[in-house]
Amino acid sequence: MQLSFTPEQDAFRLEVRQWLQNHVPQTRLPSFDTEAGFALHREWERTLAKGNFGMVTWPKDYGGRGLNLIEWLIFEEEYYRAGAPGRVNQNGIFLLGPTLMEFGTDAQKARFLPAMASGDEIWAQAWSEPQAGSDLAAVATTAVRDGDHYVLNGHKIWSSRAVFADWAFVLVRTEAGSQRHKGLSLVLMDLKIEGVTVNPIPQIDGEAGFAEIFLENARVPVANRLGDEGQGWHVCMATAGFERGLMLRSPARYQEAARKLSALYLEHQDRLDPAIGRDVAQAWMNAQAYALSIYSTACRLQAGGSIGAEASCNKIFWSEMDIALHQTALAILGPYAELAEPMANNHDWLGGYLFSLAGPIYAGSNEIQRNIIAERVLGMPRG
Amino acid sequence: MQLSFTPEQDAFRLEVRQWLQNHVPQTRLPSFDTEAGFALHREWERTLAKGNFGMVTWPKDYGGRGLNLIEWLIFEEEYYRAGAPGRVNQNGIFLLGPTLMEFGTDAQKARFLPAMASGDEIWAQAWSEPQAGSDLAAVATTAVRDGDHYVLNGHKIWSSRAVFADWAFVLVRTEAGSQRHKGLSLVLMDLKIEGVTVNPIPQIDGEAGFAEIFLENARVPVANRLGDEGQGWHVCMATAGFERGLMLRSPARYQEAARKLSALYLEHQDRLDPAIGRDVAQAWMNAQAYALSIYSTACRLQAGGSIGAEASCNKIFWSEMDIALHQTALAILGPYAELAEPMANNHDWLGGYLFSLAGPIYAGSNEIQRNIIAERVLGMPRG
Amino acid sequence: MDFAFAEEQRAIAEVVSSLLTDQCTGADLRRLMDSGQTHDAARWNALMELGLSGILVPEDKGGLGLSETDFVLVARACGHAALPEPLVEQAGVVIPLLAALDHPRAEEWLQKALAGEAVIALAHPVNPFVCGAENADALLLVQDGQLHLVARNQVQMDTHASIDPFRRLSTVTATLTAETVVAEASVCAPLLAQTLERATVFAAAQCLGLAERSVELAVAYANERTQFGKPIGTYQAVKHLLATAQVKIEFARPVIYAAAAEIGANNALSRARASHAKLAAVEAASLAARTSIQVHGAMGYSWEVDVHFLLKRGLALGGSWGDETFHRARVLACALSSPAADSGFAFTASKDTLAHAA
Amino acid sequence: MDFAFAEEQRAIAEVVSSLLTDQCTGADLRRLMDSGQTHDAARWNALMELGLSGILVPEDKGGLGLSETDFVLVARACGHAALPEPLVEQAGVVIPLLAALDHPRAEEWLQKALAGEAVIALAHPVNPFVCGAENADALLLVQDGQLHLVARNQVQMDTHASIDPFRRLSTVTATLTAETVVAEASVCAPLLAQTLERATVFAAAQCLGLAERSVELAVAYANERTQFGKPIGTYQAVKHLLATAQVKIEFARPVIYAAAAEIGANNALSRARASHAKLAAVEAASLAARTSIQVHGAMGYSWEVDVHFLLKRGLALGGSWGDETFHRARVLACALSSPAADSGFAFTASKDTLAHAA
Repeated sequence: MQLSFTPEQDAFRLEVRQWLQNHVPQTRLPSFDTEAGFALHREWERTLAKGNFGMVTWPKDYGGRGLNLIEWLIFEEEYYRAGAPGRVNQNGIFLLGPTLMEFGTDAQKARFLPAMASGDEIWAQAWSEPQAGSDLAAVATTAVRDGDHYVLNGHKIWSSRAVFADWAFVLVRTEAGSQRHKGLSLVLMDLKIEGVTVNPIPQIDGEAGFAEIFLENARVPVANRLGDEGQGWHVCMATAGFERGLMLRSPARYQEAARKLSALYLEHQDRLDPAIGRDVAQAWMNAQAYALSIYSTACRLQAGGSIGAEASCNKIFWSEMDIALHQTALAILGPYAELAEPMANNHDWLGGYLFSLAGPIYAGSNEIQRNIIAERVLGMPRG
Repeated sequence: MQLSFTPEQDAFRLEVRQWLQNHVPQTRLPSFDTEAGFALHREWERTLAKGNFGMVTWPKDYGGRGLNLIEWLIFEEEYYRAGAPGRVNQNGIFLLGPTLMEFGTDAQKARFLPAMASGDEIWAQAWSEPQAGSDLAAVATTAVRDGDHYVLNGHKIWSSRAVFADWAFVLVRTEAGSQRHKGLSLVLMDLKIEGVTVNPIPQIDGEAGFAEIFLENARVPVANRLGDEGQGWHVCMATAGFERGLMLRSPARYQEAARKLSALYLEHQDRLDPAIGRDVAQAWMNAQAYALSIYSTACRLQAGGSIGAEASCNKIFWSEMDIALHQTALAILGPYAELAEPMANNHDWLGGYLFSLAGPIYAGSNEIQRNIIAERVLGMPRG
Repeated sequence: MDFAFAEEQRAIAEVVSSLLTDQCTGADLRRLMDSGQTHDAARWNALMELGLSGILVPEDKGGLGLSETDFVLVARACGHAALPEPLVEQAGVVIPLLAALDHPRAEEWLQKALAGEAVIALAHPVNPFVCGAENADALLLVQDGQLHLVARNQVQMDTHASIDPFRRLSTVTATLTAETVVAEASVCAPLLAQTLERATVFAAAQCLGLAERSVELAVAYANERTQFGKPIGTYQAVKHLLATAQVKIEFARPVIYAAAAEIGANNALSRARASHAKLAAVEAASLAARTSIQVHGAMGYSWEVDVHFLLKRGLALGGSWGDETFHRARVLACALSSPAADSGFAFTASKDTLAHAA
Repeated sequence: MDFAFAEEQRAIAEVVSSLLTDQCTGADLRRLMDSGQTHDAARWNALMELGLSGILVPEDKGGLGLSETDFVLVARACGHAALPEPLVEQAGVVIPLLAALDHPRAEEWLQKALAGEAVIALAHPVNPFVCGAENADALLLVQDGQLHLVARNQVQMDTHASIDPFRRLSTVTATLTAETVVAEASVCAPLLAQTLERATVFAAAQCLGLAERSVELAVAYANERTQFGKPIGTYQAVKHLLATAQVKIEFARPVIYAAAAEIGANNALSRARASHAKLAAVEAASLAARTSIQVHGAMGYSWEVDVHFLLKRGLALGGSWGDETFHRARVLACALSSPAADSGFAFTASKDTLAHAA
């Protein structure tokens, strides 16, 4: 056990820090769930790509930096410390990129990965349907073969980024009459083609982070199928593994939030119930514990281990920590908490709180995660 | 809505207060789960009976005072305020007494109620079995008719007070081969007869609050059956209604505990994390809320209402409040918390904590109570 | 000792509740939100026609001369509907304050307010912002301890959006003179204190309504929505989440009702009770809304269901009329004030009893 | 950066764990409890024969010269078994302190302790009681900042029972003179501080073992026990209770390991880490034990199952070596110390990096 960074790791940190100091926009960008904000975030993705800081975890062959996990954690720490913009490209970086590398043909990789890396094509996820939420195997959208194309019909919902994105990866039923996990395929679809209608769904914060997508005879080339026909469930689960596992939620965001919470508390301490100090200390501990756990897992993975059901523990922990941390911030703000726009110089605690409320729901609800922990970590019987 | 006491109620409070001032033992009695403590608590029951303060909620016809619910709450407030001993007769007062009055024959009432009221016969409950805990309908103890007697065979467990008690009310299967709720009967059994073996089960606090009872051809007169043959489940559920409802847990004990917690906090405040003040305030609020809720229910019942599934809310609330309150006390005591005997003048917070841990388990586990709330209060479907 | 509401008290709330069930549906709220307005004139007029504006005003001042207990169920009904218009603030908070002022200008505005012809906003010192100042016809402002009453056109305001689409938060400035005074400091202070108690209890009652509605919406959804082949309401995890929220509600409710009934006592216990009511109700509303969002899944995080209105109103009320710090301090002070005395009881026995026993 | 234990580190713990699986079963604990004793001589001798008493003692003083990271898994194993004998206190806390003293009498007792021939108890100022003083052969006492070492027969003690059947708590008095001094104040203070850090981390590690064992017992019971015709472990409510406890455990574990590895840094972050480790581990142990009791039903509330040993040990360790107030204050101080700097990170980058970037 050796809990310090190597000189090379320190040097990399310094490189990241200095590049970010020179490039991070001076003012906070508008939300990427607005049209203007989306364009500005796309620009930021292009800036990152030019500095080769866009897809840092991708292999060098695909235009990434090939960072190992510890280096990625260092990158993330510096990224959040610098207050850099959120990643509108997140679906590409963490979900579709790795999936393409694993399941894509050479032609698909050549066609899609460079534009994904450069920020020229931003990707949406289109899996859920009104009757297929937690129960994803209930997908009903059909893709019927017609020559070199699939003809898609159906109704996708809760599609993140889809309002302004260019492409989507869509889970469809390619085998007519197939049941549950069987007969599904994953296809890559241009969102601008005929037969595709994207309607924003206003979120709790008033922004259009989600969309529903209506597919009416939308024609997608068979060449855009990712993986074998009928293997869609398998490909999705691999992707979900990336999503639910280490990748989606880096610890740096929570450490940065806990640091800001400490600062907020210090600023208002005089007029506050001292009991709130306990919540601030707890937020600091939670962020530290999460970071240590992720560093620990990263070391294990680098040594050849694999991530299993304990990822469900991560999901529960960060989602609950995130809500508690923001509740503490709102308690500190008291009557100022309800302001739709934060007061001068303040972090957007309210927006963060509303965002945190989605945590227990998405990427596998916390109820499902608790079942997974009980059954796969603790070895309890299925119900 | 009129939240103050009548002059008659105030006068009754004064009468209780003065009687208790003159009669409550000066020193704390040893636990009634020890032999010596049991005897002393039985003496206290006799003292109460002499002052006609034993079975205050029983009708006057049965030797009680016929107090209405509000008067009972006043009595309880004074009782806890005076630091009077715990009621070793609790099974009789709240469970078997009311059940006897509802289901007993005149002969049974005449035989059992006076001795119960006087403290001369202390009662135990003998329902659970090793394979019938939360699932009480799985009772396997048999009672086979032989002339004027039932012959009992089986193994009862978690029988409270049974180690030193005189009599038990026992749930048995009187119909051979009957299933689940059917074919059960409730019988009143002398614990000193042949064929009855009572073994204490040490509790977490080291005392023998529970016993297991082995029945080997124990002969109980048919005349001691309570209710009709095969009606045992019905009688039990009525009894459980008393137990789970308003009766078992008077608010006064929590208000007294919260008051003592405030005093403990004041005593140690200087060296404590001020955040503990929040827990003290919460304990005070919980005790108040519980009392207000019980007063509210009592008023509704007196106006002819009935208590329903909301009793499950009470059970969850008091059991969780009790644990939290005692955890706060232990946090205040810090390194002194583990002392088996409390320091001079201190309340036995540790004993109270251990006792509180049984709260979520007995009288219907909190898991079962949550199902009841969801299904019967909120109208959600059965699983 | 009687903890029940009278038939008439329930009837008054039922009238309001019926009106809101008709005229304050989720669709109504969404239409108002889309319009960018915070108030609906038709609904406000309908509410005013119920004649409740003077419910807490003495009869000799033109009111109904009723008490807080008569209004608390109305406030709960307004919370249940997430009503945008300021019925609770006007009838429950500002109008009773106006009625307590002994000044001709106050009397003049009181009559307008009672008639539903004017809305008056109050800049209470406990709140850093005035809610609804934009829509007000006149404002009550405090300066150097004195209470001033000024018409809307005499004030400047800086207005911010709230996360609640039906609230606007203003900081208000005005040139205040001896002419604008309606109460001297010695009169003003106790009136503002009394007003704070009422506002606290009625905010709590609204939060109770919010919490109850959140659970109702979640239960309706859980009983209907199927996943893995059965309604999600059959899963124990979903049941237990909602049961836990329901327990919070059940143990906030009697505290709120007692706080309303005891408000006149104006002592440390009644103030602690009001604070307790608000803390418990805000917590119940927050937990119920979050639970409801969780039970609704992604749907709950969208504007498609009404829960977000409830969440936001609860959040706004949580910080208004004293935040957690403010109210917890009042509770702790009471809990620690005299733990050796009878203060541990829910209700104080009469002084005579205590005197006898001492 | 490497967060893994070395093969040998796991092997050492495995040896202890195997021995305890054999010789420290629930039946063994119950037998010892019934005897009224707190220590079992045969088990203690067997543990001493493993040769771990000097694990943290430098080689030139006769020890193994290993570090806290080499011992933390042993402490966890001792917690897992609820071991009555003071292996953690001796090898992890007192013997390293003795070894750091530069005094012939300390050296003499050190050699006895290393050989398993003596047990030394420490009256650390953070603890109001000395645990295990009755069974000690000598005691380390602090007076006026100086550290004294006295034989058992030179002290008077007043001993209290603990809720943990294997602990006795003593207050100790002795006539201390210049002859009994083994460290002057200037030397003593930093050594006591260092000892506190070790004791804190190893108490946390024991609590981790307690928590893990509590969950194991509950899972085994839930998978076997049937109610309403199926194992209670199939019920979602039971699963979720245990999953919640498991999450607490998973996020205490790396903190404890990091605290052991960083102990040598002896700075505000390492001290906050040790405090965090203890707070998190005590909370995990408490929740896991309570959950396990609840899953066991009435059985869990009896002495029939081993959970009560785990609950009581966790309760005792929670108040030892600094209680919640003590450790939370250290965490909060660190969290608030310099929130604008790099303190938010889990690990501090080297000073050079920071200097460059500044």
